[in-house]
Amino acid sequence: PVVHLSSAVAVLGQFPVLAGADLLVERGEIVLLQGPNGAGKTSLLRLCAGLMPLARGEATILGHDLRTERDAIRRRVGLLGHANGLYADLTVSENVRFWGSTVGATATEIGAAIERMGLAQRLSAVQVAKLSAGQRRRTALACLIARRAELWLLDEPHAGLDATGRDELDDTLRTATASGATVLVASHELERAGALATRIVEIVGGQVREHGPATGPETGAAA
Amino acid sequence: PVVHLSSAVAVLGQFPVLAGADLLVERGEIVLLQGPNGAGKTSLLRLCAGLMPLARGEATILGHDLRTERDAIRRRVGLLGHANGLYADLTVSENVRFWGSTVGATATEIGAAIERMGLAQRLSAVQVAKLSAGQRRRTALACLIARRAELWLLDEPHAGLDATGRDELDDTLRTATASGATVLVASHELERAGALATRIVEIVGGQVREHGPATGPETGAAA
Amino acid sequence: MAVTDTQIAVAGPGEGSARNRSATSTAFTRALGVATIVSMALLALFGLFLSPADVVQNESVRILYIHVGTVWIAYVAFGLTAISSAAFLWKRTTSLTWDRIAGASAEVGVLFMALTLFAGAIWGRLSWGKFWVWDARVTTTAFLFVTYIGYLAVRGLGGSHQQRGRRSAVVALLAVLEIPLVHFSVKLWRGLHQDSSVADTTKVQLHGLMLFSLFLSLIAFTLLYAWLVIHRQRVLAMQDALEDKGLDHALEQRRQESDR
Amino acid sequence: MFRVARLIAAKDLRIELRSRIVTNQVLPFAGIVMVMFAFALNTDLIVERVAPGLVWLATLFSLLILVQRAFAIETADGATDAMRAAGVDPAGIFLGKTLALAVQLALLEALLLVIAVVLYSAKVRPGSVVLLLATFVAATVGLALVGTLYGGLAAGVRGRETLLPLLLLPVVAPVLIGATRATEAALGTAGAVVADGWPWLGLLAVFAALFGVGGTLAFGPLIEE
Amino acid sequence: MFRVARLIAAKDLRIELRSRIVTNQVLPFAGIVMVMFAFALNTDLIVERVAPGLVWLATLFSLLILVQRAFAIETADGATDAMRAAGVDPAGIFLGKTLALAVQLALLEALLLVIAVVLYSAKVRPGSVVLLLATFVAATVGLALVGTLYGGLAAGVRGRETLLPLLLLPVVAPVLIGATRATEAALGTAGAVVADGWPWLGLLAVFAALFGVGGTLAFGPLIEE
Ligand code: HEM
Ligand SMILES: Nc1ncnc2c1ncn2[C@@H]1O[C@H](COP(=O)(O)OP(=O)(O)OP(=O)(O)O)[C@@H](O)[C@H]1O
Ligand SMILES: Nc1ncnc2c1ncn2[C@@H]1O[C@H](COP(=O)(O)OP(=O)(O)OP(=O)(O)O)[C@@H](O)[C@H]1O
Ligand SMILES: [Mg+2]
Ligand SMILES: [Mg+2]
Repeated sequence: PVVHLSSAVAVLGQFPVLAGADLLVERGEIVLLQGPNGAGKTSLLRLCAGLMPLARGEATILGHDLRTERDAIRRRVGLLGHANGLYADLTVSENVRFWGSTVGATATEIGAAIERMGLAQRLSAVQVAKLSAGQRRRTALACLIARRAELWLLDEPHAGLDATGRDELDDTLRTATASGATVLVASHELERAGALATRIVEIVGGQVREHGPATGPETGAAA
Repeated sequence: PVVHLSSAVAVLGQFPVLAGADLLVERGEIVLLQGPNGAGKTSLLRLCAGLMPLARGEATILGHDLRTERDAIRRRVGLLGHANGLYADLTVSENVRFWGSTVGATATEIGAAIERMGLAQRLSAVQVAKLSAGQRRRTALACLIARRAELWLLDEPHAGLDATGRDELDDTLRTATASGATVLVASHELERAGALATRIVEIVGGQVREHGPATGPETGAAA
Repeated sequence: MAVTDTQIAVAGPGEGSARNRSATSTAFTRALGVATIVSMALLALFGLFLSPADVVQNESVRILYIHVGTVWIAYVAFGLTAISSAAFLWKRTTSLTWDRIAGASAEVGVLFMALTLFAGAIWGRLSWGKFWVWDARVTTTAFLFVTYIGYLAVRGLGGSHQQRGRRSAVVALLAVLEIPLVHFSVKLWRGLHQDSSVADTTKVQLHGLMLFSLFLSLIAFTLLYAWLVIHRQRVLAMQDALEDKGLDHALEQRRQESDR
Repeated sequence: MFRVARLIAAKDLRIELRSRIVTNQVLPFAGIVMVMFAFALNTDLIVERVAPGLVWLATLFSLLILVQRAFAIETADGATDAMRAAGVDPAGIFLGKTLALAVQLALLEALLLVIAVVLYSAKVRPGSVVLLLATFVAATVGLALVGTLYGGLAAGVRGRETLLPLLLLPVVAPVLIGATRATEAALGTAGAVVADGWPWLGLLAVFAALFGVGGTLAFGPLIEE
Repeated sequence: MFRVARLIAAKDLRIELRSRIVTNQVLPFAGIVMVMFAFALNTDLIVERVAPGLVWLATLFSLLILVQRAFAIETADGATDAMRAAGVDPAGIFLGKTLALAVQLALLEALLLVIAVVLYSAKVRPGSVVLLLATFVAATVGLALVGTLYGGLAAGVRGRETLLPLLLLPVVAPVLIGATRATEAALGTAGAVVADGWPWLGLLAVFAALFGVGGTLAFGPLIEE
């Protein structure tokens, strides 16, 4: 399994953001995490990315133990959080190039990523500070795509994207999974993300409730 | 008319974010602004809120000239931007109380607002810094509700809210319009916002394209 | 204030359109330029040769003509900046022309103040043996200088022209208050620096020719200042106009976005 | 106006109480600065000679930090925009934030004075207590006013960390000088007598009055787009 | 590691070139600080006596601002998290940011030295140029290292504006002293001779080496949550 959490507990301050979450995700899946605000979706994604200490329970990501082999995990995982992690003074292309090259992506991969999110024209030379919310989101996604991660952790990736942007994103994810990647998506846009996902799990109160398979990607493609 | 823009031009740096926008909104309408990323939705809302200088053209909001009577406008308009404008060190209730009282809302109104967005329990005493993305959005909305503005300007209000939160928001907006308020919503979630809106206008390249009446609130209520 | 009036006249739209837009010079400014050159030459003549050396300061006293001339004109420049800033802020007279005048005047003022500091430092080396001393006026002058550098930095912050105008106008109105501080600093902290020896005649009598040269320097620097400000102000106006032209083009492009 | 001011001051002070920034970090910082000065100017008699100046220098640098912090709060999540959009009276904002800032500064200076007395063996003579107090009040108000004014200008601008000092330091120079001289007079540094202090106190008062009026009027245009 | 370091240094310097913060604002700030000090301690002979100390004090305060700025860039939009999530080598981050910081500091010190020579009429004797240069290099590297280390620690923590100085100032005290003494020796302040300078230079070198190794190792754990 790509992700394997068994009764995982994560704590922020005194508060258990994850209260014994069990999750099993296989290679090539697109899993939608849904659930009320504050349920623990973001926390779960951050845990899988190795950004949160595991208080109790077991967790293996891509076969690595989350406690001991964080670095190995981080090298193979890509996270898109609520924040974009962009440098406001740099242009779009400079940002993507920087984030791409830190993880050793080639110039062509980087160019492709920029192209992919439709930032190749005027925008590629505009400073991020001047971009609109959605354009920033697109840039962040381009940075992520350039990484070609094996496990994609996306926190509300659709938020702020326009119609075309959403389609581009969905296609990207499908092609990625087709070529062996795995995707976890946290989202509140059930119609949209539900169509994309191969499986839906609900998160409530820091625990995972299985939901069984959703409308698979084919229907999603139709949507 | 509540909002009347005629060939309004707004400039950021050297860039015309609004390139001659014409818009006419009557009292009690819920208008959905849709359009691609970077089209000018946020800019249009900020202009109506008096946060952007009007470079060319005419604009009257609630009968006040945007050029000369900003303060009068601001007192009667409520804006929810991409950012929440909350103080991370203060608790939810402290934030709502502060923003409410700066505009002279009564304690009961403030309490009602907190109640309305479902922040009355545990959360009301939690510092905003510790909240999840959606919970922050809810708090920001509560601050806005406490103002009882005559013109609501909402920039992607649904983003980050869970299913119940969206319903609460939509109800709030409907009741507000029923009691004479007017709402402008910028959003990319066409199904959701379309169901809420009484009219849809498309914004492209800093200009407005009328779209005719949408599925009215009644259908929205059904949804 | 005659300077101001002429500037506003030339900068006004009517005159502006009459003028060849691609150039900043008019018959008036050309005449002004010539006058400046002539007076400068005269100043050099009197300052360096005709006026006698001082008893105490001997030859080095000739620096006075640059030092004092520049600083007083710098005062005038900053004063004008403040006045036009006030005019800009005042609803009835508000116009970006005032803002540009303020900016231009401040830039030239900073230039002159730099000259003052430079000449002063040189002079200090000669008469105090040091480039710099911690005398009140010397230091307060440095502060005044930095303050206006800050003012120019604020002008450079970006944002709309109106915003630039409002922000910098406020700063200018506060900054000008430092001038009296500089002027009276000598009395406040009785320091090394020369007291007002020119203004009041009760003090050591300046030699007639010296006094004349000093006033000549005042005239020369005033002319130079006027010439610089008028031109700088017109350049700024052209830059703003250019930006507006650019806006028309940008608007076109922006509207194109809808077609693709 | 004053209602808003009270609200904002209360808000700022509550945030301060929550985050304990001043008490836990600025005070120690100021303390360290004082000690560092003592280091840099190791010879004792020099230190004693310049103790008052150092107190005010330390205050100044702490002021920079406090102002930055005061507006970091506002810009972090776009609260400044929210305030403008909500039509909150700028004069109220100005006075409110000034008030909060002044309170924190006063706290700080009290401590610095103690340090000076201990570290630099400065002596407070009974006769001069009035002058000393008046000086501190006037200087504090003045610093808070000008700090808020320029802090508001620099806030929101990118790279504000550095624009602020550039604007602030030359303007507060007179405060520094005036306060230093007045304090010297009060402490009798280098044989200064109390009488010398009053004119300087006057300078401080004028400064405070100027920025009080100027700031209240100017703050609105300053934070406008 | 060094590839990452190069990337990050390049990124930081490009951002600096874009925003021109250092050149347009920190340099003037440092200048003012020097003038203020000199003014606060108005008597000439004192100023000349302590000129070297003042150079380094000014550098220190500028360092605070530079470090703050360097990490404000990173935390503004959660770039630090992104770096950790992307598994970027912490040692690389550390060295990269140190390099960028050192470059900016060097620029700054050069200017300060000039100011000192002009304002405080300090004299650079030909024989001591080597010592002077060595001192500046060692001190700059040391300051950049410790600045980055603690900057990284303070970044992300709320209220970092104030945590940073608290952490930084006491640690760099030795640098301040060492650099001051060495500079005094080089400038021959108060009859110090060049020979006195070398041991102090040694101290600086040791300090730099210590924080170089320590930082490279410790930075990773430090920025882990
Ligand atoms: C860097 C060093 C110096 C600076 C910054 C400086 C600055 C100034 C300023 C600002 C003024 C205008 C005063 C006023 O009317 O408000 C002034 C006037 C004057 N300075 Fe200097 N000065 C410097 C050095 C010197 C030196 C070395 C001398 C000669 C020993 C000198 C002689 C004078 C004289 C004679 C006046 C005219 C006095 C009056 O009528 O006000 N200055 N200087
Ligand atoms: N230090 C803390 N003290 C108290 N509660 C905390 C603390 N830190 C986090 N929380 C709570 O933990 C939860 C954070 O969960 P998380 O951010 O993962 O929610 P989420 O599922 O991403 O919600 P959203 O859909 O709004 O993004 C929130 O309920 C928040 O209130
Ligand atoms: N200084 C500038 N230079 C160049 N372009 C700019 C500048 N400022 C803003 N823009 C452009 O103006 C547009 C901003 O529009 P706005 O933020 O209103 O878009 P939006 O409709 O809200 O988009 P989104 O749906 O992503 O929120 C963007 O295309 C942005 O690139
Ligand atoms: Mg979340
Ligand atoms: Mg937007």
